[in-house]
Amino acid sequence: MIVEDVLCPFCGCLCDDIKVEVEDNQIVSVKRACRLGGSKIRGHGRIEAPLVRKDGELVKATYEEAYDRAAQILLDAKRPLLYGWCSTVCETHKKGILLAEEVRGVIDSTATVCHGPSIIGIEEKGLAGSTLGQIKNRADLIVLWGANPAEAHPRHSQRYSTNSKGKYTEEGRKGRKVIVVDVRATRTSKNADKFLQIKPGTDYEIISALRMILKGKADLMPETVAGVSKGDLEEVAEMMKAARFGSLLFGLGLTHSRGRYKNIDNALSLVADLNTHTKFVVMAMRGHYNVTGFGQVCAWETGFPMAVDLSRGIPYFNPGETAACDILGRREADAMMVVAADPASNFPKEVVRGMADIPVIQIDPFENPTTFLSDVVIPSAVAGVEVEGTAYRMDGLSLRMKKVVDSPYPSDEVIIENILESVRRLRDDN
Amino acid sequence: MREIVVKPRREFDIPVEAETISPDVFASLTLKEIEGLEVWEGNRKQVLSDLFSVSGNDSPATVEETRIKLEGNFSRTKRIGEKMTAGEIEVEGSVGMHAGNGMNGGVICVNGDASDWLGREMRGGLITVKGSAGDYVGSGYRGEACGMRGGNIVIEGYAGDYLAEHMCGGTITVAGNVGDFAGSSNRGGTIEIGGDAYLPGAEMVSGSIVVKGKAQVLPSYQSEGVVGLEGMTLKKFSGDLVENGKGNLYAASVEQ
Amino acid sequence: MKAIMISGRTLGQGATCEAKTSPEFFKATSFCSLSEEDYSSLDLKEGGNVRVATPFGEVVVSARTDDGLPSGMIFIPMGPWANVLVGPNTGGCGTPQFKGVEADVASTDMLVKDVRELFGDLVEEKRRETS
Amino acid sequence: MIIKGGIVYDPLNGIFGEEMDISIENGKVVEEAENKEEIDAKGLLVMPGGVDAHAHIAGAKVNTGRIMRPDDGRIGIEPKTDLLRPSSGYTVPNCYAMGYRYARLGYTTSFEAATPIIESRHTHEELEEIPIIDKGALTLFGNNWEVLECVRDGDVDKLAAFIAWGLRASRGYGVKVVNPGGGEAWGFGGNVKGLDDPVPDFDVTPREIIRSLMEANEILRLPHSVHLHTNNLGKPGNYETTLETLKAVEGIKASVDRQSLHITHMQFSSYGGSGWADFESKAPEIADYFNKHDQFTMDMGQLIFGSATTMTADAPLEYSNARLLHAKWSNHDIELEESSGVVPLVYGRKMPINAIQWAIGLELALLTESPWKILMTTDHPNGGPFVNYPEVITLLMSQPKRDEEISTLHALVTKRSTLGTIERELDWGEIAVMTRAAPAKVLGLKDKGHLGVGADGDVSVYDLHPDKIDPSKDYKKVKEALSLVKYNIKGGEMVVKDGEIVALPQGRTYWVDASVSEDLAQRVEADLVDKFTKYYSIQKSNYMVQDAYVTRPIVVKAGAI
Repeated sequence: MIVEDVLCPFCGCLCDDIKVEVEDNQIVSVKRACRLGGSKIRGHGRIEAPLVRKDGELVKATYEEAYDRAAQILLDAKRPLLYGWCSTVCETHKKGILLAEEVRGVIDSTATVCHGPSIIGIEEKGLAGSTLGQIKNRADLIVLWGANPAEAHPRHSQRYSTNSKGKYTEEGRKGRKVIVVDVRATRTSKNADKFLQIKPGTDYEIISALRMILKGKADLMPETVAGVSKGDLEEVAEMMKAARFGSLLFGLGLTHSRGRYKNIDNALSLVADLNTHTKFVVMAMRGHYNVTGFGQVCAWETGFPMAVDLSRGIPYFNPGETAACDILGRREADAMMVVAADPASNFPKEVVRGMADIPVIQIDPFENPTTFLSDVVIPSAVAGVEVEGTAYRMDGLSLRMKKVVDSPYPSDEVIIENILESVRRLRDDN
Repeated sequence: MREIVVKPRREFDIPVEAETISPDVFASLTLKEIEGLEVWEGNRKQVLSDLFSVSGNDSPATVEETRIKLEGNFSRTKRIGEKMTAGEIEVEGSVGMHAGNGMNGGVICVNGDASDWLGREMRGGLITVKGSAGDYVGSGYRGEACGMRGGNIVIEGYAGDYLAEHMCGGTITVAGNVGDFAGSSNRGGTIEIGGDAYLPGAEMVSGSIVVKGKAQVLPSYQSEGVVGLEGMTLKKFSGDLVENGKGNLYAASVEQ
Repeated sequence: MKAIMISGRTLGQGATCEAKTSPEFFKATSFCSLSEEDYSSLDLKEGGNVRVATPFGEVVVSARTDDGLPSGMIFIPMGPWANVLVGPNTGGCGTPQFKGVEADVASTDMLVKDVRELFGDLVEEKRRETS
Repeated sequence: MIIKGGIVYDPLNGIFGEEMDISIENGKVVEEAENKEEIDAKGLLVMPGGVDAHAHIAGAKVNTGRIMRPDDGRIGIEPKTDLLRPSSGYTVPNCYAMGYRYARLGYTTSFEAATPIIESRHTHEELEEIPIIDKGALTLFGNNWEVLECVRDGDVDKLAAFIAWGLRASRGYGVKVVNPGGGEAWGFGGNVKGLDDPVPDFDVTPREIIRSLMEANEILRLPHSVHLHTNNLGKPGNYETTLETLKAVEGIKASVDRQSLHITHMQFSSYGGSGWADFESKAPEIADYFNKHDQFTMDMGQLIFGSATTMTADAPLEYSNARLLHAKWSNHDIELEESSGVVPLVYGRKMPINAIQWAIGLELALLTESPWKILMTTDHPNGGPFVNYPEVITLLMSQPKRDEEISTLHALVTKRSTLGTIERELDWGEIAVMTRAAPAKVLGLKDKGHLGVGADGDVSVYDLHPDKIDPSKDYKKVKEALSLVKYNIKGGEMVVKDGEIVALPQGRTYWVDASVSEDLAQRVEADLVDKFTKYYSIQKSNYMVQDAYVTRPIVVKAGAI
């Protein structure tokens, strides 16, 4: 059986045209997906059964034992951190937020280690964006800033941006200009008409310089800005102004460097300024396929998109104080639940150290370093392959993920429902 | 002056939120009543005496005549002196986040260090820190247009990033270095930095920033020559021109 | 050699990142790229390793060249090896600074730890805490 | 259940302040209920549950507002209780707060005013999370490429078939049109300047788009009329465009018993002046036109002083707002379908423009003779959040209240509007029309907005004795009582009791399933296949809102056949 138009549960591109061939509930081939998506959909080794740590070692347990143990950990905690959510569907997010309310925890997503600064930038300025199809149909200039889609979003260029074709962009790449701004040459920069190489941590100054040029104040600027010549910057500004529809796509090069959310803040202003000259939109190149979805669900449920502290029964949002790395880094959490993410690999090791001396619950299909540090491990079905549900693409468009094969494992949503049930039962027992 | 001494009964790992520790709240209460005030340790609602011992003068006084002395480690106790309008808080050691949030008057004196968001959205009064302060001193809440609107903050050590973000009024003095982006998006107020600063005054619309050490200055600042100030010769800039700003930035030495 | 370390995604890292205990993930993320110039200046043997140290930690990774890198900049794919080198400070916004960390790079005879060895100290601590 | 002894206002059934009992069984109003559980409403004001025909309560725009405004999120915080989820936000509340606050006002129905088809899944995800109230969403059609092409080709039948498909795809209730043509022009940063300004690349005018959509709407015999946000909205002098629009469609007849066109948040479309300097109210001209024409309806779009979060598919308007006010600006262009924008702002009492805008909304409501023609809205949260409805009602019911307000405003308010000279004070019957009967009738919701046998058992009981209180003088008491309903009965279930929320039923979602001929449907299908192949960034098979997103639907049938 061939399942058509399957959605890819890997990156924020959320490609929805994948063909998956299934025989006897086994995936036998995956077509149209990139290397990243194909690998994820084809699948690999799984955590076989729930594990619970006893006398220092993880040993096999039943799901019921694991649920109760997880619930007890959460109930005992004064500041439980519920973290992850990027690689699962929105139906799980809803249950996770409800659980966080019930146990009065802090809920945060992987956004706080990727595009969290982008969200804080948006809080300062708003975001002048569009759906990806708008870029495909109209953009004659693509600016990729601190982004390397050739490695991180392999089908982005063909489907949505530099090489895509649409109503006003019939010539595809030939009819477009591409500017890449980065600290190093990459496979992405090789596709550029103009590669602006800058020094790490100087993005803010470069953006301010471009804004100066666009405002006609180039003559008040120094001849070089952070090592880049004014002439080079003027060339970039001219290309931006000359576009009929420009699009600034930015990646972790902006959010992970010195300046962090201020870089985004300034980039958003640059795009707002550009709209006095021509049409320009901006978008964050979100990483995991549904990290955007968590932000959306969390915003409509709590009012805030990430890093929400529900300790006092009210939502309180303040990244820098209430984000996962803040809390773990300062050793403020006394329990952690990780769902569909791997903080042990993706946080700085000094932060991960904070997971070693508190009880950790992991819900995930796959073994990873977070498993090494977990006290309860609950294997789940792979969302988007074995479970259907909602995901939000990097541009905020929501789509329904398909179920392609049956799974012997429960979904993340069901696991959290069960933990929630245990929490309520154990609390009533006391 | 009525003096009340508050001491933690133990070290806290989980941060404690204690916005009730304020002269405005304490003034009219007996010690017994103060002991019954609400504080939070993580997600556990407690009464103040569960976590802190309270001693001192038992007779209610006016807010102006109320002085709170915090002895012991308050570095994980947040929101001390929130919205206080008068009176005094003296912190023997260090104080946790959000000390003097929305403070309107009175004095907070910290003998050790202060954590992040010191004097957030402050409107009046005085905060002094003998040690250093964290990020976002005198800043606003996320998404708000205005941070500190009035009052004074004096830090004898150094301060972290985003000092006085969105400042609209008041003065902040830091004796040492500050982190990145001091005075960004400020619309008024006065900032004096004894040491170095990195990209101060980003998107400043109005206000004044003096850097007595070295400043990395944005390309969107226009040089206005040199001026003399308190016996120093400082380079003067105006900006931030990307926002058509008319703020003044002075620095003893400049990198651009 | 002093260098600025940046971390980031690669195709290999992405294709293996849900199989973190696999040899493929190890191959895809436990290396450091250097410019040709820096690579030669370190006197590395074919397939040699480098020890990268920052104020926050140190790690041994294999070395390779990347002609896209300017001299003085090194790249390690995002993942546990790179993250040994990143500081915990979230700069007031919740996000550590994963790119632009000042590092010291030297050639070494030490071996690259596999992913379990890399977390060995923390696993040991966890065992102690829970025994 | 029997609600005993209340003073009932049920205008659709001709009941204006009569003491009577209301019986409810199985969620509906009945002659006589078997369950004799009594609710004592002796002497109290009783009305059908409130109906909001135009508010932005769900979807991408609203969530964008939340995400860009943590400053708003921290206002209106209420903790979790054993029953309730935590609340946050004032202009852009979280979903739970939205449901709780409507319920506390005595409202039981609210319609999301604008959803692009492609983003309707998101809209429904939020609607599903709003507790208690029934809801629906109006689907945007005014800038959709398929619409523009049908209009260009003069193929109104095909347009009707596309609307039927679009309503099904979005699980939408009606045809919303926002700045027709302007949203497409904004794709390259442009706008349309008036009714006859052609849309770039499509060779159609706003006039043609509006007329064709209205004709198609009537071919389909949809329960609601076209719901129009006019061209040039928010600009000085735009009342001329508004009147010109109305005149252009006078001849188009409604196919069912309702208006032929609803113009929404009219306050924003009733401006005189050649610029902001000589900005003035043209509400009297608009009201005069409505008094002479019975086929049109409108809603107020009343402005409330303080914080607002403006959000609209009129993206070029939001861009100019942001530039003018140097405010935060979010924009969202939606491939092949729409544009949109979100800008937070503050309406100031001492700002002459804001004061005049405030007066215009009230003038419209007071100068339009029939309350059936003008619904009460604040275009939440554009004019201000819906929690201010009691404020608006007291302004309509009390001249002293208006005078008191005017005295705190910029003096130009009395020079540039006629509000200060208006003596009319609305009575409870008129308020019941504007907040219940008329919104239900305008939307075509047969079971809402009244208390006749067969109506939904949605009843609000307020702690007010209409016989004993003079709203003109005691407006403070009126506002207090309207702000927190004594009893809100939703579908026969007590959801608010003595001001406390006591139950959280999941509301239902209305959508319209309109039938068209197979032949027309196939012609549309061929166009769509082409558009998905060439232009959309997603597959056609993944486009339509799945049943999973509308778990308690009320499907209203309509159609050409």
